[in-house]
Amino acid sequence: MNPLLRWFHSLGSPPTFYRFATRWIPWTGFAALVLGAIGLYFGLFRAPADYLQGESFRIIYLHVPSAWMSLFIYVLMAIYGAIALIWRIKLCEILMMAAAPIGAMFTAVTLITGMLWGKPTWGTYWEWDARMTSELVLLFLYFGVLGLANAYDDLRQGARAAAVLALVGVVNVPIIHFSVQWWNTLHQGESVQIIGKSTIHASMLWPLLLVAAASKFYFLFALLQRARTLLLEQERGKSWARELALGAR
Amino acid sequence: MSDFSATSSLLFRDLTLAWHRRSDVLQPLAFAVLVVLLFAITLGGDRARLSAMAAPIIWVTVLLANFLSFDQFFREDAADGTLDQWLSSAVHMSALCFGKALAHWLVYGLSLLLATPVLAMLLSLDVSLLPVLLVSIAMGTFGATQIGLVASALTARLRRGGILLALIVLPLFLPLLIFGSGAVDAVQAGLSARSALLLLAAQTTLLTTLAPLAAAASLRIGSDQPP
Amino acid sequence: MSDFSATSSLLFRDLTLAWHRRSDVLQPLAFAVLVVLLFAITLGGDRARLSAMAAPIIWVTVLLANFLSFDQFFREDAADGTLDQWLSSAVHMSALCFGKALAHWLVYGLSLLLATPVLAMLLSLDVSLLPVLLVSIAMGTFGATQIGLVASALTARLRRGGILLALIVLPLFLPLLIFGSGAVDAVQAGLSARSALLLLAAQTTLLTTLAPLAAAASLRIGSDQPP
Amino acid sequence: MSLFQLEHASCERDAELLFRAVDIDLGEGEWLLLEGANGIGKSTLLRALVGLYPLNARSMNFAGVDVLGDRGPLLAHTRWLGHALAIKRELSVIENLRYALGIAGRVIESDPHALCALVGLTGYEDSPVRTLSAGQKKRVALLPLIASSAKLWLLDEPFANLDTRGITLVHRLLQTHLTRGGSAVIASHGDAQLAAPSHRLTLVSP
Amino acid sequence: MSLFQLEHASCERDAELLFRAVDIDLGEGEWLLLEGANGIGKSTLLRALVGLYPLNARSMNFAGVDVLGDRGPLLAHTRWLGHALAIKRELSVIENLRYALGIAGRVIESDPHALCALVGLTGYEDSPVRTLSAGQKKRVALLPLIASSAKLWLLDEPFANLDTRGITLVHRLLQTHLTRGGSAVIASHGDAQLAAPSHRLTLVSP
Ligand code: HEM
Ligand SMILES: Nc1ncnc2c1ncn2[C@@H]1O[C@H](COP(=O)(O)OP(=O)(O)OP(=O)(O)O)[C@@H](O)[C@H]1O
Ligand SMILES: Nc1ncnc2c1ncn2[C@@H]1O[C@H](COP(=O)(O)OP(=O)(O)OP(=O)(O)O)[C@@H](O)[C@H]1O
Ligand SMILES: [Mg+2]
Ligand SMILES: [Mg+2]
Repeated sequence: MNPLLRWFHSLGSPPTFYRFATRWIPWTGFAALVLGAIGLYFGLFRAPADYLQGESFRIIYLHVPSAWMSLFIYVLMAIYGAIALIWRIKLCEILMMAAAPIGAMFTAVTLITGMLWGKPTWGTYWEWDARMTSELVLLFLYFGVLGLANAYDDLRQGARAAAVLALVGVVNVPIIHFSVQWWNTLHQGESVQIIGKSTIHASMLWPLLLVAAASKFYFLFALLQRARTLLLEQERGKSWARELALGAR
Repeated sequence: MSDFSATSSLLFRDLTLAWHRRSDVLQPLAFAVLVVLLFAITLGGDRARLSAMAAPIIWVTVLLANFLSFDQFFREDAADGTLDQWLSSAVHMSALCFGKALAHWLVYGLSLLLATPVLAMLLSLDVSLLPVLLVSIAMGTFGATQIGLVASALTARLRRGGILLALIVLPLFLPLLIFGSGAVDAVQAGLSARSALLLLAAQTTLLTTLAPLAAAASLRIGSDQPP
Repeated sequence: MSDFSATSSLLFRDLTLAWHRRSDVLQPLAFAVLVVLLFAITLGGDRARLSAMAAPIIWVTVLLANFLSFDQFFREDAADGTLDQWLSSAVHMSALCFGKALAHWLVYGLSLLLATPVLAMLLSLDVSLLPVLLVSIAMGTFGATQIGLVASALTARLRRGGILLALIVLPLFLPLLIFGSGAVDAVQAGLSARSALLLLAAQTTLLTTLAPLAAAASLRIGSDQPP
Repeated sequence: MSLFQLEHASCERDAELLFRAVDIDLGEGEWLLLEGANGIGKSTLLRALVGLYPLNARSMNFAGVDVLGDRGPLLAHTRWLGHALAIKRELSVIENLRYALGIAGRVIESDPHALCALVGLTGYEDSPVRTLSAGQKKRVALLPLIASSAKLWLLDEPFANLDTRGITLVHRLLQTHLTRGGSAVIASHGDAQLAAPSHRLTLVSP
Repeated sequence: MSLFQLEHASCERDAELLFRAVDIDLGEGEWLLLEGANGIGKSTLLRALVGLYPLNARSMNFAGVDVLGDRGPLLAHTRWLGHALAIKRELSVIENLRYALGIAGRVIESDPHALCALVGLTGYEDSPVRTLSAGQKKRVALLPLIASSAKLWLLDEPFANLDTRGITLVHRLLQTHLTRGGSAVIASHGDAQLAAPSHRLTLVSP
C-alpha cells in the first residue's frame, strides 16, 4: 500500500485519531492565535483607511475570512460526508458532524459583519441581494444538516442522513460564489485573485491573508476538539475509551 | 429488465392511487390557484404592477405548491409497512425511487404545469413570456420533485419531520428559482433566456441522476423504528 | 361541570400531543416564513414596493398557513379510532369541538401571531402599522380556526376531503380577509381602523358560538365507514 | 334482571343483509360470545349497537329503557373497543389512560400504576406507546375499559395479539367485571375457550 | 440439508439485551414456531433477520452462503410479513396482489382468482381493501406470499384476526410450502397447535 494511504488508514482507527488530535490541538490553537493577532493588528490599526469607505472598511478583516471559511467548511463537510457514505469510515462521519457547527458559526459571523458593514456603505442592514440571500440560505443548509443529525435517536444514523444532505446541498456553494456575477447586485465582485492580479492594495491585502490563515488554523483547532469529544461519546462502550476515561480520573 | 418492470409497476400503482385520491391530489394545485387569486385580489388595483411581478409570483407559488405535495412522497408507504416490505425484499431501491419521483411529477408537477397558463392569466402576465415560463416551470418542477424525493426519503422515518423538510427543501430550491425566474426576467428585459435555461437544464439533469441514489441510501436509515 | 373538565382534558391532551410533534406542528409557521422569504427574495429589489404590499401579503400568507393546518384537526383522531370512541360514549361533542378549536388556535394561530412581527420585518412593513396588524391577525386567526373546525368536521370521514376542504374554507375566509386587511389599509391611509376591526370582531364572535355546534353535528356523518 | 335486550336485529351493507336477524338477551353478570366467519359482520354489529352504524331491530332496551331511537342512556354505561385501538402513539401509557378517561369527564380513581400492573404493563407506565410491541399496545387499549365503571362491555377481538398470559388476564378481568354485575358482548375467534360464555351467538349469512 | 442457519443471535434495545442468544437451524421442509411473551422481541428478531434491525450473531447462513454482512442472497428468496400489512386501502384485492408482485419484479403466474379462492376471498377480488373486514385484510396480506416463490417465509402472527377456517387455511398453505422444499419461521401465540412445528423456539428475557 502507498504510505500516504496507509497513514490515512491508520489514522482512521479511533484511538490513533484520538492521540493525533490530542497532539495537534495546542499547536493549531497557538498558530491561530499568533497569526490572528498579527493580522488583525496590522489590519485594524496599521493599514491605511480606504479612500472611499474610510475606517468602516476594516470590518473586511473579519468579514471576508469568515465568508471564505463558511464556503470552504461546507465543501469539506460534503467531502467527509461522501467518504462516510461510500467507504463507511466512521471517523469521517465524526469529522463531518464536528465541522457543521463551526461552519454555521462562520456563516453567522459573515452575515452579522456583512450587515454591520452594509449600514455605513449601503445605508441599510439588510437587502434581498443575491449574495446576502444565498449566504442566509447557506446558514439554513447548515441548520438543516444539524437538525437532521439530531432528529435521529442514533448518532450514526443521524450522521449518515446528514451526510446525504450535505452532499446534495453542495450545489449551493458555486451559486453563492458566482451570485455576484449572475445577478446584478449591490455586493461587490471578487477583488482577491489567487491567479492574476488582485484589485486590492498590498498593504490591505497581506493582513487579510494572515487573518484568513488564522481562521483556517482556528477551524482545525475547533474541528479536532469537537471530533475528539464526539469520538469519545460514540465509543464510550469500547475498552480504549474506558481506559482513557479512567486514566483521566 | 426486471428493474424496469418493477419501476413501471410502481409508477402505475402510484398513478392508480393518485386517481383514487384525485381530490386530495389536487390540493397543491388548488393551493397554487388560491395563492395567485388572493394576490390578484389584494394587489388587483394596479394592473401594470401586477403584471410586472407576475412571473416571480408564479414561480414562487408553483415551488411552494410542489413543496406541499412532498408530504405525500413516502409517508403512506412508511406508515402501512410497504416501505419495510421493499427494504426486506430484493428490489432495487434506487430504481423504485426513480419511479416514485416520476409518478409524483406526473401527478403534481404536470398538473401545476398545466395550470400555469391560468395562473399567468390571473396575474395578467405578458403573453409573450408564456413560452419561456412554461419551459422553465416544466424543468423546474422536475428538478424540484427530485429534491423532494431526497428530502422526503431523509425524513420518511422521522417522527418529527415537518419543519426539517422545509429547512432541507428551501435552500435546495433556491438555485432552481434563481435560474427559472431568471430566464423569464431575461426575456422580459429583452435578453436571451438561453444561458439561464441551460443552467436550469443542467441542474435538473444532475438532480435526476443523483436524487434516486441519494434517496435509496436514505430510506434505510432509521428502519429500526417500526411504523 | 363534567363538560368543562372533559374540554380542558382534551385541550391538555392536544397541547401535549402538539408538544411531542413540535417539529411537525411548526410546519405551517415555517411555510408562512418561507412564502414571505421567497417573495421578499423575488420582489426584493424594490424596497418601497415591497413595504407597500407587506400587509396584504402577510394577511394572505397567515390565512393560507392556517388553512394548511386544518388537515390536522380531526385526521388523526379519525384514523386511530379515537373519534369513534367519542361518538360511542356519552361525551358532549360540541364541548369537545370547542376544546379542539381552542387547542388548535393556541398551537397554530398563536404561533402565527407571534411570527407576524418577523414577517413584517422581512417585508419591511412600516412599524406604525404593526399594532393594527397584530390585533387584526389575532382575531382573524381565531375566526379562521372556527371555520377550519367546521370544514374539517365535515370532511373528517371522507376519503377524498382535500379539495373539498379548500372549496369550503376559501369562500368563508374572504370576509375575514376583507375586514382584516381592510383595517390595516385604513391605518395606512390615515383613517380609523375601528369599524373594520369591529366588524371583524363580530364575525369572529359569531363563528365561535356557532362553529362547535355545527362541527359536533357534522362529525357523526359517515361513521359507518370504520377507520 | 335483563340488562340489555335486542330483538330481531340485522345490518345491511350496500342494500344486502349481512346476517340473519339476531336476538340478544343479556342479564347482569352474563356475557355473550359473538362468533362467526371473517367478514360476517361481527364488528359491524358491535358498531351498530353503539350507534356508529345503522341498525334495524324490532326493539333494543338497556336497563329497561328503550334505546333504539336515542342511544344516550346506553352509551352512558357502555364501553366499546373496536379494531382500531384509539391510543396515541406519542403519549405514554398513563397519559393515554388519563386523557381517555378525562375526555369522558372522569378521573382515574384507582392508582394508575396498579392498573398498569393489572394488565401486565409494569415498567412501561411512562413509555410512549409507539415503543411498545403489538400485544403491549392491545393491553394499553384495555386500560380505560377496566378503569371505567361501564356496565356493558362491547369488545371486538380483545384477545388478538395477546400472549397466553394476556388472554388469561382478560378472562380474569372479565370475571371481575361480571361478578360486579356487569355484562359483556365479546366478538372473538375461538380464543375464548378458557371460560365458558353465558351465551353464544354465531352469526351466519342469510 | 440445512437451508437457514443462525448462531448465537441477539438483539438490543436501548443498550439492553432483549433475549438470550438464540440459535436456529432450519432444513428444507421444516418450520420453526417462535414463541414468547408479549414484548419479548419476536417481531424485533424477525425484522432483524431481514435487515431492518441491527442483529448481533456469530454467523448467519442461507443455502450455505454467509448472509450476515450482506442480506442480498437471503432477501432474494425470503418473504417477511410484519404486523403492518403493507396493503393499500384504496386498491382492490387483485390490484394489491398485482402491484406487490410487480414491484418485486415479478408477474402473477397463476390465475389471480384461483389465488383469491385459495385464501377464501372469492367474491371480493375487485373490492377495495378498505371495505374488507379485519380478517379479510389479513388474507389479502397473505396473497403475495403464496404467489411468490420464496423459499423462506418469516411470518409475524399470521393467525391474528383470522377465524378458525382461516387458521386451518394458513396451515394448509404452510404444508404445501413445506412439501415444495420451503421453510418458515412463524411467530405466534398458541394458535399454532393445529400442526406440529418441526422446531420450537421460546424467547426468554436474559
Ligand atoms: C449580510 C451581508 C453580507 C453577506 C451575507 C456577505 C457575504 C459574503 C460572502 C459569502 C463572501 C465570500 C464570497 C466568495 O468568496 O465567493 C463575501 C466576500 C466579500 N464581501 Fe460580503 N457580504 C455581505 C455584506 C458585505 C458588505 C456590506 C461589503 C462591503 C461593502 C462586503 C464586502 C465584501 C468583500 C470586499 C468581499 C471579498 C470579495 C472577494 O474578494 O471575493 N460584503 N461576502
Ligand atoms: N367500509 C366498508 N364499506 C363497505 N363494506 C364494508 C366496509 N367494512 C366492512 N364491509 C363489509 O361488511 C362485512 C362485515 O364486515 P365486519 O368487519 O363486520 O366483519 P367481521 O365479522 O368483524 O369480520 P372479522 O372477523 O374479519 O373482523 C364484510 O363482508 C365487509 O366486506
Ligand atoms: N420503536 C421502538 N422503540 C423502542 N423500543 C421498542 C420499539 N418497538 C418495540 N420496542 C420494545 O422492544 C421489545 C420487543 O418488541 P417486539 O415488538 O419485538 O415484541 P414481540 O415479541 O413481537 O411482542 P408481541 O407479541 O406483543 O408482538 C418490547 O419490549 C418493546 O417495548
Ligand atoms: Mg371484525
Ligand atoms: Mg410482535
